[in-house]
Amino acid sequence: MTFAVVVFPGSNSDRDAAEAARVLGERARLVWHKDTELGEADAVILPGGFAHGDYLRTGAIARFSPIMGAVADFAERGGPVLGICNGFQVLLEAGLLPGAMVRNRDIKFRCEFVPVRVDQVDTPFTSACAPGQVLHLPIAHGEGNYYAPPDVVESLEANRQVIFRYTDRSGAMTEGSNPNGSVHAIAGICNAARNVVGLMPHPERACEAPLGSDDGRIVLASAAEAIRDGRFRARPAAAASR
Amino acid sequence: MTTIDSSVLERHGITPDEYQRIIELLGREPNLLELGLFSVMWSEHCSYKSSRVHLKTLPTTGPRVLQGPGENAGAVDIGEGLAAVFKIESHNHPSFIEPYQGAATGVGGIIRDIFTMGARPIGLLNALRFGSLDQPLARRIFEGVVAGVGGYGNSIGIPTIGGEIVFDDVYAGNPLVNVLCLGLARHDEIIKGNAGGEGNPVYYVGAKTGRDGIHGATMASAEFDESSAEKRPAVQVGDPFMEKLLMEACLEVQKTGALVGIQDMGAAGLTCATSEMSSRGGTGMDVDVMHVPQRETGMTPYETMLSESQERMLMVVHAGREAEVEAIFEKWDLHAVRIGHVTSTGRVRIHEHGTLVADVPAPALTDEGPVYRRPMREPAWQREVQKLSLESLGAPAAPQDAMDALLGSPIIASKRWAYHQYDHTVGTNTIAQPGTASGVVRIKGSKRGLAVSVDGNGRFCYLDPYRGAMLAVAEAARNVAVVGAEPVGATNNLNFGNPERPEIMWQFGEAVRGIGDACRALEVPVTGGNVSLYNETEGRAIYPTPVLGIVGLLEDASRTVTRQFQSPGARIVALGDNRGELGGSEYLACLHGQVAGAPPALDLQAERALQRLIIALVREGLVESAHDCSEGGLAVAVAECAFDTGGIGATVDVPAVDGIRAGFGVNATLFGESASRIVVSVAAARLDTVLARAAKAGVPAAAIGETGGDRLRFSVDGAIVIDMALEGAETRWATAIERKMARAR
Amino acid sequence: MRARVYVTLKPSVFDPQGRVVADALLSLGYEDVKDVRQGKFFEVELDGGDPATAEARVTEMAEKLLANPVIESYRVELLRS
Amino acid sequence: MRARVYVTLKPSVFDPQGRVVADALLSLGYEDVKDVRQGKFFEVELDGGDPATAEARVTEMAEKLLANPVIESYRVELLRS
Ligand SMILES: Nc1ncnc2c1ncn2[C@@H]1O[C@H](COP(=O)(O)OP(=O)(O)O)[C@@H](O)[C@H]1O
Ligand SMILES: [Mg+2]
Repeated sequence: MTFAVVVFPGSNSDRDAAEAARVLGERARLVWHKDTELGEADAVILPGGFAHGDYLRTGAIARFSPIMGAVADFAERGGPVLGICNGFQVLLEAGLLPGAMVRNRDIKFRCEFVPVRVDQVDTPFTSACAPGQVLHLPIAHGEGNYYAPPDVVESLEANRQVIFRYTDRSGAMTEGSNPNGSVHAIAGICNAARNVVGLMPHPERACEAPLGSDDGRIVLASAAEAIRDGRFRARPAAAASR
Repeated sequence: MTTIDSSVLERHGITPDEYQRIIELLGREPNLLELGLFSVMWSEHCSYKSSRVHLKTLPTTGPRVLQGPGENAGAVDIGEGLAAVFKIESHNHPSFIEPYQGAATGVGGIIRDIFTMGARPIGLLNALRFGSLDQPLARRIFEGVVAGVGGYGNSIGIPTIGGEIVFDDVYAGNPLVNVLCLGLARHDEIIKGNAGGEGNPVYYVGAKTGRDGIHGATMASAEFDESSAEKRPAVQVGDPFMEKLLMEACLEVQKTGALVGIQDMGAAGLTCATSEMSSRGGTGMDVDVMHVPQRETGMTPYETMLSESQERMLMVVHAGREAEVEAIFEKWDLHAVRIGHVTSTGRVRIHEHGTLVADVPAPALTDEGPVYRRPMREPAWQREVQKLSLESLGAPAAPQDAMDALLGSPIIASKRWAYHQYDHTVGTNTIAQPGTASGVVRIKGSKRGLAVSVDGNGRFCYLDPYRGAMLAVAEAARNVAVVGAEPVGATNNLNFGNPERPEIMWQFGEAVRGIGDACRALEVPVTGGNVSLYNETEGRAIYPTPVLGIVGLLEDASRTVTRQFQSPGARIVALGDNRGELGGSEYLACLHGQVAGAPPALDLQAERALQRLIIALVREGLVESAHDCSEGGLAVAVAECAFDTGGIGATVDVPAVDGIRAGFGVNATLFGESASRIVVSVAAARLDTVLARAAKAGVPAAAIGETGGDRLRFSVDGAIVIDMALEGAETRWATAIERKMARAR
Repeated sequence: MRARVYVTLKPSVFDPQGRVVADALLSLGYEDVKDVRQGKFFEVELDGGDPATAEARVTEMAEKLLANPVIESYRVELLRS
Repeated sequence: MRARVYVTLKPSVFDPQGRVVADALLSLGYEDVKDVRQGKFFEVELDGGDPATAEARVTEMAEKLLANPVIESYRVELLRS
């Protein structure tokens, strides 16, 4: 299967995501943000980085990139879309996922491996996980403090849209296990249709043991499996949709 | 038209003798613009006029050297047609006046030097020096510098994989920010800063040119209007996004083969780039400032040529391939503009709307500048500070108290407060977590890897610059050796005071001599470096601080170790000789408030044997962990091996070093900083093999204890002198800096 | 024409930057500091001189790009220049 | 008392953020945008009600912490609250 990895100006984990797919034995294509078509793609990844320098707000300018129309359309048709770190921020700004990011609680950029608990397994990117499984994944962000108004957070919880949470190694949420101040220790969420997932930690940087962890493999592997057995596939573009 | 009188010369930092030389080289008096070109190119920063005679003595050749000093960065062969490209650069003064931007633009500058060579940057390291964290100003500078280093590197997507940080009051008014960048290229992709081929077009790309960095003094000249005479800040705001675009676009263009040469415009901007590229190519350049993209209105040719705006590149393109090059830059939303062409005149000729406004032989600017053999004199206090009388120190500290104090000293404590602000995971090559070893990156598509370390000990160099510099080389090389990598190349950053003072110049000369001797003995060629002089405030110089960056080659990146003990029940082996040397040690500074004595002795042949041995032991999988002994000596080294292991303690018994006076025997044994020592842990079944290998290599080795338990226990000659809970010790070490930085509330 | 767009986090959103600045001021001895909130502003220079059009256009820019309505509010101010 | 401190890069200092925002506005079709500069502001709430003292204190805070005079300039504004 093929992952389409969108390259925005300032993306810096685009090649990491493609490499991770390759490590898993899948194909990956880089798609330039000025393109208007995704081309061959079974799943789309919006990668980490600092699109447009993150100068205005993270993801704020990237959401206007020409490719984002095609990404929204792919998501609309049920195609699996994964936003990692900056990619998650782009999905929030684009309105494909609810909420917003503010600066980390202590305003510092933070990079380290942290435990991340998988709370829901009915998304294309967690379907191979065990519920409650704790993954050891790196974070690397200055603005990963997830915020949404209380009613939105409530509905995310009610609809089981919180997919990943920061916890300790045993999977417990503690005072010290939240690295950035995110509400409800949210590390990743999905949309109502469950095919669009965004998370701040970097599974694509944790796909080989020498890098510190290979726990991230299961995220892309889930998608590959889910797509192969047809559980999550984009519906064909309806010619009549316009 | 301004006449060039003595006050104009003074403002340009040109001496009357230098001015005579300019007249000889030109065969006439220069105009003001030409004087400006000479003033920046003949500045200490660009011409190395005080340091050149010394730097010439460094060993710069070797079978692996692909590019020695003189280009934008050095390059060494690492096999399989690959090259490691690396260099270190300082941004000390800007980081003092604006810590975040000063540090950020320093990172930006060194990254450009690497991708200019056609290499993709794959790692950053930084060596930092600040005043004591007890001072609010030092805390603020530290906080800003770390944020700036991270802010630039993280954004552009180059992992920061290592570094070192030292706190000492001598750096309070003069912090040091030295940044090393490592890149990777295929041999045939390496491209130089050469302007070849008469008629080839010269292109400018990147940020627009503003009036940045033009020295206030030169600006005050009557030639310029009121507005330009406004004092310009010497610090600029970094634009990592622009640099990221430039980097990707340049790497893409370089692959096409359409480039003849490329150079970044850093210090001395367009002047430096045009003259150096011409000189190297044995050619000349005609450019017209009218074509240079300008950010501000009404800029004079003088300002345009001397601007130091960041994130700009100059390229020479093969005639006929312009469209290809332009298209790639357009793709990245950058507009490459043609500002002139290569000539065979050997001269840099600057035009303004077609009118010739400056005409100078390129080599006059680059190679024929003044060279000074400045007077050197050993400081009168030098011998004095080398005397250490243990008797005068009072009672030795209780070893357990000393251990506690050392683990909590910011110099020894974990630097995680800083490196957690640096992205070390981007690029998916980093295979040693920060804080556990040298920076180690794998090379995708190859079994190989690279290890890099930056080290320097200003205290040792203050006490003895020759030996201190040798110790810095030895430590940096040892740090790459302990992960199993063979040192293959060195770069260095020489941070000193005012070279016009004979005492400082003596320190400089001694340090360079030390680097040269050590690099020759260890067979590590120096492929480049950087000199930062005039590091002083109010006449008080910093410690002479040479920082060595050494790159090591791992033939098999899967065979490497970190400092951490891997299992309980392993044997702890000390390699090298413990001589209990306390001179210049952190123990003396931290517990007795003394910076005195002779720095540890260094036997370069013993060092070399030790490094060979450890590389072999790691490659053959004979050791489970390896860590070099530096600040805090053996006891601190063993403790560091136990930290970050999830609770594997250690029990150690060592013989007391003989002949230490005044009751300091135990502390000298535990905390002395004798060089050329490594602590390894070895599976019990392999102990005999390891000891036999050491004996064969002529390296002293002794089994001194065992890993395991939840305590750190040290005995000297069988008597327990330290016995502490690992967890408490680790917390103290891990959070010391954080606690200093936590704001009162 | 010149206009300024002031963007602030909504009062209901925790402002980490303001908090860090407040803490720093307290530790510098400014004990009378009760709270700090940090905001940003954009000074936009436009071609064309009609104030009403300018204000409308800048408001549109703020809505579309300069502020994120989930967490931020904004205010547009026209400058005489 | 409440006061605002506005901090901007000095006019001679290049503002990369402003340039990127300007580029974004241009590419969204706002072709009349000539330039954008970005600044920040701090809203400081103080105990105690004397305007003159408050202004002096906030100015001191700006000098000491909120702005770096090397590259930035600042302006203090007292708010009635
Ligand atoms: N400024 C820094 N940036 C990144 N890593 C750092 C920095 N300072 C220290 N470190 C890391 O912390 C560890 C310990 O540093 P140091 O005390 O200098 O070690 P050593 O004595 O082995 O040279 C090393 O792994 C080093 O890379
Ligand atoms: Mg060190």
